Amino acid sequence: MSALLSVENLTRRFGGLVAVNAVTLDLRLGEVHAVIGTNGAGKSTLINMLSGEIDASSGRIALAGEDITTRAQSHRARAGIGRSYQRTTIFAEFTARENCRLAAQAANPRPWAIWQRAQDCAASNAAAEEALGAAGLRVESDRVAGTLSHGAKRQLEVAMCLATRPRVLLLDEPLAGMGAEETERMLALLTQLKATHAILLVEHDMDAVFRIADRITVMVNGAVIATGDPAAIRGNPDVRQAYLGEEH
Amino acid sequence: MKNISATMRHWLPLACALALAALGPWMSPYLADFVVKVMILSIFALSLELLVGMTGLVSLGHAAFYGIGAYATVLGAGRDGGSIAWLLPLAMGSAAAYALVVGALSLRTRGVYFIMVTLAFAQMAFFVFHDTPFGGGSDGIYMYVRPTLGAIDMESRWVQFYGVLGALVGTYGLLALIRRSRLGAALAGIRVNEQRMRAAGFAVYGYKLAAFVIAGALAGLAGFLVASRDGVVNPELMAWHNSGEVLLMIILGGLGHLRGAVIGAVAFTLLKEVLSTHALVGPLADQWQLTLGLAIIAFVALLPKGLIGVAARLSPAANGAAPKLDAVPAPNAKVTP
Amino acid sequence: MSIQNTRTALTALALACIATLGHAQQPPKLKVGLMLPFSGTYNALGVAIENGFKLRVEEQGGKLGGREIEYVKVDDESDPAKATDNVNKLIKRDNVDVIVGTVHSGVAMAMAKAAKESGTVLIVPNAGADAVTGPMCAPNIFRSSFSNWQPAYAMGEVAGKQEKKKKAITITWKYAAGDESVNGFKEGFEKAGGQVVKQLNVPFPNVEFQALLTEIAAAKPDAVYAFFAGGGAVKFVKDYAAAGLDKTIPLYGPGFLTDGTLDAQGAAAQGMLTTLHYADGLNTPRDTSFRTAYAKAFKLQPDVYAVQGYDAAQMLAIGLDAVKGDIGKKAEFSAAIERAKIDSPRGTFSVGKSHNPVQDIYLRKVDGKENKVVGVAVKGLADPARGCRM
Amino acid sequence: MDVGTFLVQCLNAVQYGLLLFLVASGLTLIFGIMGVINLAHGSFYMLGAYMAFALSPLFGDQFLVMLVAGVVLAALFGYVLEWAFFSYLYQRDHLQQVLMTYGLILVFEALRSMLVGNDVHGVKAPPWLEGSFALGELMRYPWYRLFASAACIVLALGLYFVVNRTRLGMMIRAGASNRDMVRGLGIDIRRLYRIVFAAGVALAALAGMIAAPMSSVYPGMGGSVLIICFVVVVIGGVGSITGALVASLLVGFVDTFGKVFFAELSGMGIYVLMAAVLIWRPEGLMGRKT
Repeated sequence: MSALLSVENLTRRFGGLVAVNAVTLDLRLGEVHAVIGTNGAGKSTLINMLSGEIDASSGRIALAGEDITTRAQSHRARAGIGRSYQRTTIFAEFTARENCRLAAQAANPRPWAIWQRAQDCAASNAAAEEALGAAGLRVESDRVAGTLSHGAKRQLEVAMCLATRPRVLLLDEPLAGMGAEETERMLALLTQLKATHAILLVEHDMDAVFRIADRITVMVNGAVIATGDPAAIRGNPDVRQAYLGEEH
Repeated sequence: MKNISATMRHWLPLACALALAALGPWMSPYLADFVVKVMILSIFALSLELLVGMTGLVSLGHAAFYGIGAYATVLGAGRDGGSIAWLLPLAMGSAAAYALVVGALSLRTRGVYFIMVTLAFAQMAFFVFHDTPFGGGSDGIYMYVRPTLGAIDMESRWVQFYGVLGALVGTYGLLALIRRSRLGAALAGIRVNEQRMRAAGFAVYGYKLAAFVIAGALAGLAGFLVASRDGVVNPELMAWHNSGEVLLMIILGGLGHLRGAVIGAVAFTLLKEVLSTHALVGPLADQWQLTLGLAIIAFVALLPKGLIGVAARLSPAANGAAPKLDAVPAPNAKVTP
Repeated sequence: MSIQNTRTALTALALACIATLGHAQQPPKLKVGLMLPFSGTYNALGVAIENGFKLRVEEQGGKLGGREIEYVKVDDESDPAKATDNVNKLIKRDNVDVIVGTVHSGVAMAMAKAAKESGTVLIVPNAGADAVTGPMCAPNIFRSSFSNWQPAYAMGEVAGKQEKKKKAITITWKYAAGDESVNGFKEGFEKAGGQVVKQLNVPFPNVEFQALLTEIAAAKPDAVYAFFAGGGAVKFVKDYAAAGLDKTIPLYGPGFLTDGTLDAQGAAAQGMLTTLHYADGLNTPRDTSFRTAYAKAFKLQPDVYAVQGYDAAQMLAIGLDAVKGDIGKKAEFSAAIERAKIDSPRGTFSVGKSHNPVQDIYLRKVDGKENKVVGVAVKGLADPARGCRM
Repeated sequence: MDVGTFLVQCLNAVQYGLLLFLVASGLTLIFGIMGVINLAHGSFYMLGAYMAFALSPLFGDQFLVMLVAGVVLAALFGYVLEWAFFSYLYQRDHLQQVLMTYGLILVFEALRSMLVGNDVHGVKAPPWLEGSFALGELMRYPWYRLFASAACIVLALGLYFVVNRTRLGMMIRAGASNRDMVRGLGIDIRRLYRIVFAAGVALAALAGMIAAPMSSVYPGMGGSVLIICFVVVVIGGVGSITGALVASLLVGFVDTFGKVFFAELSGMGIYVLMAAVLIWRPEGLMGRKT
């Protein structure tokens, strides 16, 4: 199967520091591709470059064959790259439904149609309901987002991402701070989503990563030291030394 | 109960406008004049509310667009006057055009930078009109004949009164529409979390620029009205303390509410009147700058949510309603550069 | 209650009735609106004008044209943006009969517009904006001071004819009064055979002059004409001297360059020539008696602003006397002032067709802390009143 | 323009720029470290000028002693003001900071009017700096201006040294680039804030004192300086001392030569410069990219 999102030699320098060094990887439909590494390994910078938040210093990003390296973040989002944030970035003062509807509105903007109520946009509402349903938030959809439990907020974060109907999901530590039960629910959601999405997962919870990932890329100091299926990574001596060895 | 108060909130502004229209003929010339002045300031404040309250952009240079609208009106009218039909679009268009330039540049920055850059660009507009002879220089320039449209002549006190009232209702209505529309929802999202909006696929810069230009055009409308009322304009209209005062109005009324801008314009004008009236505050009136300064500090320190915030605290019923897109606390303007 | 007391009470009541009756026969008080800067930079000027005006009214026994005067004061803050609202307070709220004001030209422009539209009599006791007695001139608008053009034109003539200068540079704050003044100088100077070779501007109220002084030094003109006031005047004159230019290139200006600023300017201003419609050391009986009375009443030395306020009251008195206090008779009121010779401390003057003073402009020389008169620069100078259709 | 005139104009530009730098450096540090936008900063410049007016008769020709005394007074004033007022602003959003410091300007102006009145006052240069020296055949250059330039250069170097070479400077730089980090380092942040604020006030006041004999003192003198300093900070980049220095000099040159070559539009020159910088580097010449 061909890659939906492919990354070649992506590099980012901050002054003299090379945060991401010539990373090459690809994301495929039906696959969860996990990126692991210690703090400061460049994982977040990588996600930020893929989503367009920061520019790449060099290298190339292609979405379904189209070069999007220099495209603006909003353009990439509309082209099908959705992302969630490590720190929850929901709109705390709106309801869960409103959060999703607003995210979905990006695909149906029509800002000049000021005579229409935002809430009356059928396409956005449908996308929002679908995303809420998929994320298991339907019963809580009328609650103000700021009052949701931590786990529900993380689910909402993903739901907002889904509401934009992306093809590629870039998830930055979706399991951070979750309890066991909430983790299970999120992993079930990801398993269900991977059928229709190409997923990049950055996560610190190693048990979860090795359970759910189809492929794993290991980064150290901004560079990729290994890529492969979970079993291969587990057995890779470099990885054991550089990363797992230190932790276990 | 909730429904009644919600309905009331909906129709109260219109009822106020109708009451004002009905009371017009009974007002003394001075009172009518005062009301016109406050209504023009309300339009000006509403236009800034779109930026600060609805989009979270703290502009300290909004008076530039007000002044440009006023100057465009007077310069367009020339010696022989002109028609409202093209002077009004000219005023709003000129203000919007400058807003487009200033917005395009200043929106490249954020937070404290944005505040300083908008202030500096307003000062630049001030200097253009202050230093060059085409706008009459520092003393300003006269409009010898006020704008007309058929039988409607801004020379008439009543046309001024009802014209300005109509413009206020129109501005309020337009902003109310924007608020509930997709544009308004997107602006609210940008105010709360710009990063998330961008990640969702919104062209945030374009939205902010649109808000900036609309706000500029509406400030230009207020400028058109003030020029038509006074018949004379001068660069002081763009002075930076005017930008500061209109910002004060919207926070005094209550940020995040359209009616806050109107309440703030009324309250601020009255506050200044009271503090400088000998009959009310005695010899302190001579030191109105001091008392006004202290009042501003105390007010912002103690009541950051404005008069509406006070009202809300006093009546718990108003708090019962579920927070919606349009019932919002102060914007998260604190952005680390 | 004793009979004694009752009688006293009745007497008091009767007296009170008579008093009221008497009062009712008196014409109502004439409301004079003083719209002047009572705060900010021009505060002192506003106070001087008010003092001068009140001094004249007191000299007349507190009455003008047989009517007692009631004052309504409004602080104009020297802010033209608020001028229309402020003047409307006087016109529409307080229904004043006469407005006196103000110092700032931009504010005066807005006042003239409002006065012209409402027909209220306006006497401008300082602001020199040419437009007030130019395009905005009206039968009910008068000025007791000057137009920006007047002293500047006179200085131009002096520089060209008397001082025989050929090449001059002008420098001013980039604002309306400065432009008008510089244009007046240019007109007078070029008529007298000189030539303005360069016009320099400084953004208002910037006071960083060094770059332009360097330009002046490099251009080596025969004379420099400068228009600044207040802080700018102090600084410019001092900088000019500090740059050593005062030794080689004489500095001229309208009187405002050295009026009220000599304390701060000190030695730098000594010997400078300026022109104005008033001066120290006139030593006419009229001026001396005015100065004595003013100093006695306010414990202050009068200045040109006090004279302008004083003359505003004189002009009002002349008009009111002619109509016996009935200010509603606009045509007669105006005609009386137009005919009058106003006996001012500055010397007698009349008003021209546009209601701007036709007056002698003095040439003055700075001597110590005084602007001593050295002669009359132009006698009976009238403003050209360009644009006035009256 | 001949070479001599050109050089003199350059001297004028540098001197004006350095004076701006003294005011703007305090402003940019307060922005950078405390995150407070302070509209009242121009008032500290005014405070300095009026101090020079009030103190110079007392100190006579002891001008340098007066400067030191003024700096101490201004720093004390800043220290107290931080404690009494500005420390309450840190938790507020920018909008509220703008309005509260705007209110403060009104208060300062009113107090100035009550205490000193609204007249314009000249301030005498000390006797040992009076007079001028010949510069070219016609032009003379005042000694005091040369002194002011030298003083500004010394101060600028001193400030540069303190910020880049001392422990306090290290904390200041760390604070300007990352506020949370300084908290993490266990530095007494409140004391640091108070010191930086007092230093900012002292610098602005010192600029006012040095400028007073050249500019005289007058009401509202703080306002115009404030806006020019905003432009300097925007051009230089918030929190960067080096940026403020470069931007001040740029503004000095643009303003000086703008007056000479484009008299009619000279007021706009620095804003055009700012617009150009915004197009090229919106974060300022020395600002960090966000």
